[in-house]
Amino acid sequence: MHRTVPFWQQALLSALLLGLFLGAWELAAGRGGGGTGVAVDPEYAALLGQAAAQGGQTPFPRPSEIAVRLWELLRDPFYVRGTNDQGIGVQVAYSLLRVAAGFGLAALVAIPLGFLIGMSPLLSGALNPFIQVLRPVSPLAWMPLALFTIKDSAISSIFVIFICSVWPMLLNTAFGVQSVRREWLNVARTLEAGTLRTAFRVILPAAAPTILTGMRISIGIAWLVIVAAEMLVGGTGIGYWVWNQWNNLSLSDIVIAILLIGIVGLLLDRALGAVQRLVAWQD
Amino acid sequence: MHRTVPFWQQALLSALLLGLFLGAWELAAGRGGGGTGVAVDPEYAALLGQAAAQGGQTPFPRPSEIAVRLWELLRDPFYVRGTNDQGIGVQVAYSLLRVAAGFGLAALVAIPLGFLIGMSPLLSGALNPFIQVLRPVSPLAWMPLALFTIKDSAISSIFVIFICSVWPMLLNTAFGVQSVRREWLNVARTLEAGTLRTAFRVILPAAAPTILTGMRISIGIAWLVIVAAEMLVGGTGIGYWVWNQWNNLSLSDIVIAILLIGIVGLLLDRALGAVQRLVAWQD
Amino acid sequence: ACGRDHGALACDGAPPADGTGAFGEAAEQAVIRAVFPEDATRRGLLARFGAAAVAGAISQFLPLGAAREALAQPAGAPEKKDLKIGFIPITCATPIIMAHPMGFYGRHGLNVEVIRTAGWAVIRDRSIAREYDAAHMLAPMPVAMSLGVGVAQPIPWAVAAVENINGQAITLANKHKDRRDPKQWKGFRFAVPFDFSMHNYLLRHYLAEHGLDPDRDVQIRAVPPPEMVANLRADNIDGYLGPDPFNQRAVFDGVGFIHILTKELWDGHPCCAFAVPRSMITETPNTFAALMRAIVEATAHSQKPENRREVATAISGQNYLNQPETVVNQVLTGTFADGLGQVRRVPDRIGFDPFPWHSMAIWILTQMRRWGQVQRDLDYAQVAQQTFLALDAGKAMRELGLPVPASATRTETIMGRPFDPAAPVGWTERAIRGA
Amino acid sequence: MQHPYVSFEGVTRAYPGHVVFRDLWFGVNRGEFVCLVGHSGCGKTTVLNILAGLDAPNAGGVIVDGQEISGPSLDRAVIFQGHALMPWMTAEQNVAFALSCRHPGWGKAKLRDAARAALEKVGLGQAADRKPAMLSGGMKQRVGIARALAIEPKMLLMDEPFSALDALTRGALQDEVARLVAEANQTAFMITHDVDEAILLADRILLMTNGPDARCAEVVMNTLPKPRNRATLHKLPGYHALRDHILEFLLTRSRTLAGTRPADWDPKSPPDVRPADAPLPAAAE
Amino acid sequence: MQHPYVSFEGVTRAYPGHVVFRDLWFGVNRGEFVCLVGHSGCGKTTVLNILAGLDAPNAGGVIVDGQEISGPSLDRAVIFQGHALMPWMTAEQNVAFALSCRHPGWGKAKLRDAARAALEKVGLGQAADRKPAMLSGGMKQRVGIARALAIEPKMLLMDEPFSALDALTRGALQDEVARLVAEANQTAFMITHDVDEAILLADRILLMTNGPDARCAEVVMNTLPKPRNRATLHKLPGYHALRDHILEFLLTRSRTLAGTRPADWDPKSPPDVRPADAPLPAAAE
Ligand SMILES: Nc1ncnc2c1ncn2[C@@H]1O[C@H](COP(=O)(O)OP(=O)(O)OP(=O)(O)O)[C@@H](O)[C@H]1O
Ligand SMILES: Nc1ncnc2c1ncn2[C@@H]1O[C@H](COP(=O)(O)OP(=O)(O)OP(=O)(O)O)[C@@H](O)[C@H]1O
Ligand SMILES: O=[N+]([O-])[O-]
Ligand SMILES: [Mg+2]
Ligand SMILES: [Mg+2]
Repeated sequence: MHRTVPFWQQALLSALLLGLFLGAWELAAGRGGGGTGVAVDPEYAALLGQAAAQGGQTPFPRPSEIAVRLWELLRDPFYVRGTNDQGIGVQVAYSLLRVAAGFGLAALVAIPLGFLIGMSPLLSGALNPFIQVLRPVSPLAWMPLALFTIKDSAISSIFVIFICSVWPMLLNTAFGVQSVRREWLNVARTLEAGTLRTAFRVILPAAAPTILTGMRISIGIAWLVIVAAEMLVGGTGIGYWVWNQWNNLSLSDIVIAILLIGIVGLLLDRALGAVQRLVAWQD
Repeated sequence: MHRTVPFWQQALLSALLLGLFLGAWELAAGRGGGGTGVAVDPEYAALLGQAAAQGGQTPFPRPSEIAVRLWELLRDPFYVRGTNDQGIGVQVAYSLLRVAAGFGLAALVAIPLGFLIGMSPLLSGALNPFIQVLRPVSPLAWMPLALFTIKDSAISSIFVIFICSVWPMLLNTAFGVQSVRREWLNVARTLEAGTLRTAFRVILPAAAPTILTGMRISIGIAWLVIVAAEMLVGGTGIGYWVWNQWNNLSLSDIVIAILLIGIVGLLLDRALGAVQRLVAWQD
Repeated sequence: ACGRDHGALACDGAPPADGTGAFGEAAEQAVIRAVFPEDATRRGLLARFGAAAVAGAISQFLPLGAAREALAQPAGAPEKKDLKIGFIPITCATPIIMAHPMGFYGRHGLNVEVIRTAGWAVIRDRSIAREYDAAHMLAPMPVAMSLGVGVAQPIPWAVAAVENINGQAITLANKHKDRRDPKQWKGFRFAVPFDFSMHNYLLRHYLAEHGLDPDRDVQIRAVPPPEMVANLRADNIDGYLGPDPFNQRAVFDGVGFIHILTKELWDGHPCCAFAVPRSMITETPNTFAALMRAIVEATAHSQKPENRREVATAISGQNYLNQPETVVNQVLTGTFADGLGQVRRVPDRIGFDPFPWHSMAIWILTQMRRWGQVQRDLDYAQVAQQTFLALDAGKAMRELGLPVPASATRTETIMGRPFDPAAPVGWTERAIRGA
Repeated sequence: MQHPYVSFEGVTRAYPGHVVFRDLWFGVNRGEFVCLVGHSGCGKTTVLNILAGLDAPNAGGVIVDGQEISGPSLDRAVIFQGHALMPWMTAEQNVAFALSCRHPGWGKAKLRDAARAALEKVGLGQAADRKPAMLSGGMKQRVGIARALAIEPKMLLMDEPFSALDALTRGALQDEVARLVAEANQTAFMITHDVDEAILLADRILLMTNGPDARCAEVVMNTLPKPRNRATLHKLPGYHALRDHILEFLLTRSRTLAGTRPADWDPKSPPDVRPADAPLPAAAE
Repeated sequence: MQHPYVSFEGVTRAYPGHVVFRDLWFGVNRGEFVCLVGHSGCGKTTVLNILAGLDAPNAGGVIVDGQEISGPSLDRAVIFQGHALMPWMTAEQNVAFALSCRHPGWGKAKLRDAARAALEKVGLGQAADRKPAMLSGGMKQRVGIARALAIEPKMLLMDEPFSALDALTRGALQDEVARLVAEANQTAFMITHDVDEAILLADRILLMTNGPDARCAEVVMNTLPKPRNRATLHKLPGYHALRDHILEFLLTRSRTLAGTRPADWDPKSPPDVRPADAPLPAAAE
């Protein structure tokens, strides 16, 4: 169960699976089979001025078409051609900025508050019911409320990121602080270390891996939520980009956006994973 | 740090905090309602909302107003007055049904597949890149694709639940299976237990708590996502209800929906928590 | 593919001008197929001479007119009675909606479920998926779908009837009360319901006429109409050219004011459409006919000023628009608060006229071209004919004793400038001021 | 030497860049109790795992009952150091699971009865329905013993079975294992760190030098009379001599001998010693 | 008895429904090494925690240096059973953390130098930059010792400091602690399960009966000559008598005496015994 398999075997199988999947897709889409069920009469289309070349157009884009489009988008990801037309890189940057703001704010609130909750069983018991009820509330249910009360869409988006990513950090910080080993606290006590010294030199580093686990969950949620929030609020961001491409039903762009969202999400996760490794300690 | 505090103290503090919060809100909302109070043409005023007639904007509802509305909604939660007008209980039931379908499907796929991945380091390595990239993709980015390819909005919503809740279960099952203690496997081997017997009597129960942790995360995500999906696609469900009330700018209903979503989410989490306790084992 | 399935329409390049419409085309098609059973031959002929010419030639020796008449008679009971129709909760959908509580569908033997939907993209997707048998769409949507613009492949839908004319407005946030001149609007963020909407085209035209470049000087984004007020209130947008009741709702909630009614831009412009898949006409002609009659009747009923209050009551409830009745009332009666302290009386603020003028479609096409949504050359008249079913609507109107225009085109007046559908080219340029 | 039940024949186990032990030979006779003593990391567990069939040698082989082994077998039951009970099963279910592997045909009732009987034997009749978490360390290890004995193996393998227990419990269990093994005349092979434990239980004690490249430096014959009992063990004549000999080995010789091989070294027969038969030279009082 | 440095005076510790020990009296003199031996659960850790100031008695008090204690103090350093190093700090940082508590005014460089010096003393100069996870169990415990000694406490408290280590490492560390304590003439109080360890290190050995309601049944005076050395300990005259006396207590009397109090029992002065001074009656060979 813990056997190790050479990396090249895994990579080969990965590549093989990817190849098979893309190949099957290319073929399936090429045959036009995966269509909409509404067979289009090419002559009808011709009457409407469709170029004959488009007779073979398929409803779902083929991987090769997507690759071409991807190349187009990535050749110039940061262009800004007016307010309604900006490169995909610009959109991702907008989303990342919002996530950074909301997530940063959440960390600023959650970590000190989590610390307090972790240290005080009373506070922990008293706040728990509220946390438990608010935690499962969907970000998009918050959005209308935020828009209405905050009256600023930029801050509303950030608030929604905030409110969704605050819970895992809060709970994990509290849990991490609660489960600092008694023996380390005893060491600090026998050394007559003061409250602040104990908090910063013992409890914080001891709880850091747990806190970072919470932050990692949070950033994942924040990234899920930003796309949803931007679809709803619009204006800029990768979520708005998806929304726009959906309105135009341009499937290649949506597939590309999905990939991009996945990859950026993965990178965010990896980045926090790296920080997590930095503060991790082994026993 | 592990001191226990009497329950009544926690409950008292909880109640106190809630009371303070609601009180402050009631006061703040009560004062904020009116505008400048400029006298306007009564005919004109009659055409406006109450607040606008006084030169202001519709204010945020007070807790007491929300309570009244809550009572209205809960008095008859299951009425059906046409396609577009159904009680809040009916909407929650729709959402729960969708979550059950998507989540159930995801479990059916994720648990066996996770088992395979957990048992095979090769498969684990090969599939990992795909899982890592697809996992952070926002549900709502999937939605347009699902609507287009599946061509059924009901199934699309379920698909989106499926795709979002499949990852934690898959990863946790794989992880749980991977980390079954070597010593238990050795026990099985020295007892010459067959593959099936080992899988069902040793690996599955050993991994069950981890699998259930994954399921618990998944149901949380599924519940977040269903609200978002329903807001976007509409028709029925608590998410659609939020959207609908938002359009009517009826904030009382949105606050009630947030509470309801939170409580239902909490109950779902608790239900899986109960199952988790059933399969948990202590060492 | 002529002669197979519903391909009939496709072969009829120039439908007769006498108003026999799609039924006639089907009959004609059947005849052409009977005369030239060989596919290749038939296609060759059609390609060379066009369907009209071929039909004309055939009619020399066959009683084509008679066949058309016979086939065009409404042949009794609808093939499919249980229909689902999607709508967006706005007053543009009034005829579609009020036909439900007020029994117009039932009167024509149909059992219709009207389903409130969250946004235009969802309407489009559920229509393509045939979850909806017919739908409330923005007038440009069936055109775009048929052209394969904004969809993955051409999907032949058509405007069977126009739902409403006028009835839109530009609403601005209250803080802009002192900026009534569009020249001051640089940097504004506007919302329109959808990229393929009259709202988008009208707003762009309006801005361009005042010297703003809609793509550079302002931001225009697609926001589902119901979300517009909330976004305006949240200062997420500065204004919108949107459908009612959301203009009026902004006033009602003290969030915005009505800057201008679209009636003042183009009196009689179309907004929303009652859209059907083209296949419905050939596959379930009786259903189609019944539905047309119901919609046309409902439209006519909604148009009468004396019915407007009753209609407002019928559609304001939870099941339909889910809006305060007074708001819907102000929209439908045209006596409304403008958000600037005035009570205005514009009885024709919104109108209901089902006839799908081809000239409307042609203007829409020029704007698609103008703003880059369509990049190739189009035969505007052809496309208009295929997607705006003036003949079928006219037939239903005639059956209900309503006056039917003699021609499907007319000269429109848009912001004081005449639009001649026969000479549309000037309107495709980004800057038409100087044209 | 008679034909032994188990014989290790020239077994070598190495990891890349690290030879654990090389060319190891020894035998265990039927009914004999052999203990393996040595410092941490010298390779004791590796020896036991190879014998259990859980690990495979790089060279050489292990013959059990005339056949070279190729994997685990129900005939060689293992009592693991960390008890290795399945925590989601009750004590009874743990034993029944083992029984169901030995006797796939048995019904539920029969399995239950046999499992209860096995638990009775180790004095746990009343704790049969408890899960391991509700048992003390000693009770858990008892269940492990019951599980091993229930399948009636030809041989019992034990890897420091009591090292995690406190002194009192450890003593009680040592007595119990001594009794059970004697009753069944069970062949047994046990690893331990505890000199007194080895003296109490073993017929022969294999002393391993420190690793890497460990070897079995000598075989100590335990000639103290049986049955032995923990409370009176230290009063047996020869006990102190035997204990001091082994302690001496662990304290100094295990290290000084490590890596060396005397000129006359024959891996096939490490020297036998019988310290308990001779009077203790220095420590006598 | 001279005026002791530490004196436990009538200390009682009870949890609801469970008296751990009652009316406990004993003293530790300046420069003396006292071991506390008893079975698991009898309350040894509780005694040590009260002495450290980490736990508080329900009745009675502890006087240290003439003052009743009210909490932990830098004057009483604790070496914990599980080493209790902070795993996110290097060995040096662990020691420096303790030093920075003792000397809040010291700068970074001074703390570093002092920490290095403390680690040199326990032979870990070259491992100062490693985190605990990269140290062996023995090295970790050494860092714990260095940390405790670095703050120059007036007294050292140790709770089974070596029980988690293997025999070889344990032996080496015992020798080291013996040396360091002797060098500094450190007052020390240690809990152990290991009889040999107690004999090696202690001047006096307190024997506790099993719990609940445990008591200090007798005080064994260790009269074996100092300095003692692990390798030669078992050759000292009186060693076997001393060891057998304590073993006897642990094997039988700790249980039989539990809960009982003889008629002439004076909790303030449990009987002193000196088994190493008399010849061993039975085990002599
Ligand atoms: N998978 C492995 N890869 C490399 N080296 C290993 C592996 N498993 C064990 N070893 C090495 O083999 C040697 C013997 O290990 P083993 O567990 O048999 O020792 P042991 O005598 O049982 O020790 P202990 O008394 O601590 O249980 C050790 O030095 C260990 O580091
Ligand atoms: N927080 C507590 N609540 C109730 N009982 C406790 C608590 N802490 C310890 N005890 C009890 O006090 C008794 C003494 O515990 P203590 O840890 O002092 O024993 P010990 O002699 O150190 O055992 P060991 O040798 O296993 O370390 C035990 O019976 C234990 O169950
Ligand atoms: O129909 N409109 O969205 O106007
Ligand atoms: Mg081992
Ligand atoms: Mg203890």
